[in-house]
Amino acid sequence: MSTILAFPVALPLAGAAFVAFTDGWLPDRVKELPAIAIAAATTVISTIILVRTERMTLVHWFGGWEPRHGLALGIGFVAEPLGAGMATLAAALVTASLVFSWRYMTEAPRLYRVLMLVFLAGMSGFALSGDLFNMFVWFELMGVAAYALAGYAVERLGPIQGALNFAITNTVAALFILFGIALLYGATGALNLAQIGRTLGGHSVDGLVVVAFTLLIAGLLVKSAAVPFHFWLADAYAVAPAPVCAVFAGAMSEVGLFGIARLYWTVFDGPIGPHVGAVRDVLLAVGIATAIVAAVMAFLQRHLKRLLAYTVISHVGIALCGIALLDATALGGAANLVLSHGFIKAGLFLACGVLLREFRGLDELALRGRGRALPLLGALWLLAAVGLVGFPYVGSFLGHSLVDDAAIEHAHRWLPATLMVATGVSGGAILRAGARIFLGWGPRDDPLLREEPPEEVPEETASMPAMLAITTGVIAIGVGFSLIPGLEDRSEHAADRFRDQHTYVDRTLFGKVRTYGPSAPVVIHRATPASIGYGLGAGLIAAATAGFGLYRRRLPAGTRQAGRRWLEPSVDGLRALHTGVVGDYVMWITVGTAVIGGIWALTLVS
Amino acid sequence: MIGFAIAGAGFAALVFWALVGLPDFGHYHWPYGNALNAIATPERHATNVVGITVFDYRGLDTLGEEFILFASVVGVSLLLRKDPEEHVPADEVRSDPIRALGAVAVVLLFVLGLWVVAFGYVTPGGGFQGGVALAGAFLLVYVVGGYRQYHSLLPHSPLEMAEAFGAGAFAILGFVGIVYAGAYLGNFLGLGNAGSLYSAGSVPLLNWATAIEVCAALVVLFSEFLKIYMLPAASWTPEEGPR
Amino acid sequence: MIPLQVVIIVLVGGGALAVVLQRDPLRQAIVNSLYALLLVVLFMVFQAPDVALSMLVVGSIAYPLVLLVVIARVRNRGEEATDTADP
Amino acid sequence: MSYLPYALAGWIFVVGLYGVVSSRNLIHLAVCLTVMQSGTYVLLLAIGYKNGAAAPIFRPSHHPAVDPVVQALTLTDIVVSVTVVALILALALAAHKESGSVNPEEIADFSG
Repeated sequence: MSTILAFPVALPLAGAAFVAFTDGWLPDRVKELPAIAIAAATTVISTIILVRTERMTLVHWFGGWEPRHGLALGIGFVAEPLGAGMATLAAALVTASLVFSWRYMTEAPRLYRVLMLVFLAGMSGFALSGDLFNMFVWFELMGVAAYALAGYAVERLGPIQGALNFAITNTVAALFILFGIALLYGATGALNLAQIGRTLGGHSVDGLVVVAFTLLIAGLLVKSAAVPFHFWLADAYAVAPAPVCAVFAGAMSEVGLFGIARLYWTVFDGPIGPHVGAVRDVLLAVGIATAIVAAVMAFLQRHLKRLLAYTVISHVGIALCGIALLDATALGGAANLVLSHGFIKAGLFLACGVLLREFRGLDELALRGRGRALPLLGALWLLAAVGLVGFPYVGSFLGHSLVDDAAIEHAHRWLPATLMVATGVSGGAILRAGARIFLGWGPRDDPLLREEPPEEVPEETASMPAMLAITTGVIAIGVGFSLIPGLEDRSEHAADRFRDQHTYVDRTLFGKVRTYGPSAPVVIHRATPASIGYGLGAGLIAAATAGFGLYRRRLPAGTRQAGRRWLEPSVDGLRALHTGVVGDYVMWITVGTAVIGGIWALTLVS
Repeated sequence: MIGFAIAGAGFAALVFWALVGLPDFGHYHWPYGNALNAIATPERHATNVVGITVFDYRGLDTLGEEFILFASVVGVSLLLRKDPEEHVPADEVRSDPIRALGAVAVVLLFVLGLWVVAFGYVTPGGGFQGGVALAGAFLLVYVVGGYRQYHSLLPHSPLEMAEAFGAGAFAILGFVGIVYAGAYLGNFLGLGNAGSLYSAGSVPLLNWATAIEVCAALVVLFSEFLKIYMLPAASWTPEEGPR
Repeated sequence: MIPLQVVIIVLVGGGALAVVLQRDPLRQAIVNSLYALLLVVLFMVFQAPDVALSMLVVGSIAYPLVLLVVIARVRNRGEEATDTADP
Repeated sequence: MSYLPYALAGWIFVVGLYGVVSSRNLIHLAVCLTVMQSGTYVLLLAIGYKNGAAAPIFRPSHHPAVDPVVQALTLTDIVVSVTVVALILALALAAHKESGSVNPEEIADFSG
C-alpha cells in the first residue's frame, strides 16, 4: 500500500494551487523558485518510484478502498517500470523547461507556471493510473492545460489558430475515448483496468468490443498524432513557446503511445489475443504511413519549429511500429525510442528558443549563416540530429536495434529498411536546417519551402548561459541513452512485465506481490551487425537528404526536370491536404476511425 | 464532401453496431454499483451515494475534475490577458422594482446555493452544483444591479486566491488523509450519524472546498468574459502589430 | 420502457438535431438552453437527480452567460456598433 | 424497445460530430461539441438504469437503487464540457479580435 504513488500527482497539483495563491506575496527574484522546486521534487519522487518498481509492482488505492474479494471499489494507481519511466520523463522535461524559462516567459509568468505544473500532474497521472475513467480525467487535465499553453502568444493569429485546432481535435478524441469507456462499462461493469481485462477475457469479440477498441485506440492515436489524425500537431507545436514545445514534443505525444500499449496489453489482449494479426497489420500500416508522410513534410518546411514538429510525428510513427509488433523486444525498443527521442527533441526545441532569443526569428533561410556566432549550439544541433537518426551507439540506436531485431523475428524483413528511410529523411531535414544556419551552406532561397509568419520575440533578459546549459544537459541525456549499461535487458524485462496481464491482475486485485530478480548485469548493448548496418544506413540517408536539400541546383538539369515532373504533383497534393481548417481535421479523424473500425470489424469478429 | 458522407455513415454504423452489444436497457446487474450502494450507509453513514462516490470512493476523479476547472479558468485568464485598461461603464439598472426584487432574488439564490452545497452527501446536490448556483447569485448582482456593483463587489485578485485556496485545500486534505487514514484522500474524521449534516467523515470538508473553488472559478470566468464585453467597440480592434 | 421515457427520448433526439442545425449562434444559444432543459427531464427519468441538478445549473447559468457574451461581442463588430457597448 | 435509449445516445453523438465537422462558425462548433458530449451523458446514464429502481438516495431507508458510479462519471463529464467550451470560446474571442472573423476558414493563418 505504497502512498508514494500519490505524490507525482498530488504534489504538482498542490504546488500549482500554492503558486497561484502566494504569487502576489513573493519578491520578484524568488517568484520562480516554488514552481521549479516542486517540479524538481516530483522528478526525484518519480525516479524513486522507478527504482522501486524494478523490484516489484507498486499499488496504491486512493481513499483506502482496497478491492474486496476481487472487486475493485476505489481508484488504484499501479506503477510498473514503463509507467514510472514515462512519469519520470515528463517530470524531468517540465523541470528542465521551467528552469529554461526562468526569464524567457515574462508575460503572465504566474499563470504559465501554474499551467505547467498542472500539465505535469496530468501526464504523471495518466502514466500511473490503473483506472480507465481516471486515465480519461488525467488525459483531459493534460489537454486543458496544453490548449492554453499552446495559445500563449495570443496577440497573433497563428498561435490562436494552432491552439484552436489543438483544442477541438483533442476534445473530439477525448469524446471518442469517453464513448469507448462507457461501452466497456456497459459490457463489464468495471472501470479498473485489471477488472475490465479479467471480465473481458470471457467475453466473445462482438461489435461492442471491436468498436470500443477502435474508439479508444483512435482517440489515443489522435493524441499521439498518427496519420491521418496528425494535422493538429504541426499547427500547435509551431506556435507554442519553445519551453512549452519541449515538453509537448518530449512527453505529451509519447503519452498517447503509452496509453495504446497500456490499453491493448491490460484490457484487450484477452478477447483480441487470438486475432492479433489484424491488429498488428493495421497499427503497422498507420505507423509506417505516419513515419514516411511526416518525414517528407518535415523536409518541406523552413520554419524550424514546424520542421521539428513534423519530425516529432515521424518519430511517433516509428515508436508506433515498435508497439504494433506486439512483442516484448519491440515494446522494450519502443520504450527506449520514446525516452531517448523525448530528451533529444526537447533539447532541439530548447535550442530553437535560444536561436529565437538571439536572432529574433526561426526562418531557416533568413538565419542562413548567422548561426556561426553560436558554435556550441551548432555542435549540439549536429549531435542531436545524429542521436535522432540512431547512429550506432548514439541516442536512439538501442531502441532502433531492438525494434529491428523484433521485426526480423516476426518475418517483417522490410520494416527495418522502411524505418531506416523515414529516420534518414527526417534526420536529413534537421541536418539541412542545421547546416544552413550554423555553417552557411546552401542557397539563400529555396522555392520548395513555404513562407511562414515571423515568431514572437522573447525578452532580452533571459540569461543565455542558463538556456544553453539546460539545452546541453537535455540533449546529452538523450544522446547518451544507448550507452546506459544493462538498459537493454532492463527494458526487455520491463516490457515482459508490462505484457503479463495475469500477474498484473493478481497484483492489483488480489494483492499477490511478486518480487523480481536483482537488476540485470552491467553490460553495454551488444548490437547485431544488422542493426549497426541499419544505423549507418540511416546516417547515410540523412546526409544524402541534407545534401539534396542544400545542393539541389548542382544536380544535372535533366534529372531535376524528371524529378520535378514526377515528385511535384505528389508533394503539392500532400501539402494541399494540410489545410489548417479544423473542420477538415475532424473529418479526417472520422474517416480514419471509420476505416480502422471497418477493417477490424471484418477481421476481429470471431 | 462525399468522402465524409460515406465515412460518416460508416462511423454511425459502427457506433450503432456497438450499442447492440450492450445488455438490455433497465437490466443493470453489475456488482460494482450494487456494492457501492450497499456499503454507503453502513461504512460512511451517508445517504446520497452519488455524493459519496464523487468525494470518497472515486475522490481522485473529483480532484482531477477540480483542477480541470481550475486550469481552464487560469487558461482563459491567460488567453484574455491582452486587453487594454478596464472599462467600467455606468450602466446601472434604474427601475427600482427590478432592483428591489433583484436584491431578494440574489439573496434567495445565494441561500439556495449554500443549501445545495451543504446537503451534498445527504440529498441530491453537492459542491459543484451548489458552487455554480452561488456563482449564478453573483452574476445576478450584475443582471439586476449593474456592472459597477458587480465589479466593486468582486475584486479580481481575492477571487483568484479563493479559487486557488479551494483547489489547494482539496489536494491538501488528501495529504491529511495519508497521515490519518493511511491512503491519499482517506476519510479521517468521525463518521457521525447518517442523514444529518454531520456525517460521512471528511467528505463535508472536501465538499465545501469544491464549492469554494467552483464558485470562485466561475465568477472569475464570468468576470473575464464580462470585462471583454464591457470594452467599447473602438478598442476591440487588433493592434497594428504583426498580423 | 414506460411511455414517459419514450416521449422524453424522442424529444431529446429532436432537440439535439435542432441545436446542431441552427446555424445562427444567438438562436442556437437559446435552443441549447432548451435542449439542456430537456436533458434535465431525461436525467430525472433515468433516476439521476444529482446529474439533473448539475445539468440544470450548468444549462441555465454557465453556458448562456459564456455564449451570450461572446455572441454579443462578435455581433457588435459585424454591424459597426455605436461607440458605447449596447447591452 | 430496450435499445431506444442507447440509440438516442448514438444518435446525439453522431449528430454532434456532424455539427462539428460541418460548422463554419467557432461558436456554433463549440455548442456542437457540447451536444456531442451530451451523447456520452445519455449513454452512461442509460447503462446504469435498473427497471423499478429509484435514485441512490437512501433517505429515509434503503431501497433498490440505480448505479451511482455512472452518475459520478457524468458529473465529472459535465464539468469537463463546461471548461472546454469556456476555453474554446475564449480562443474564438481572441481569433475574432485578431482577424475580425470566427469562421475557421478565414482564421487559417498558415497551412502546409
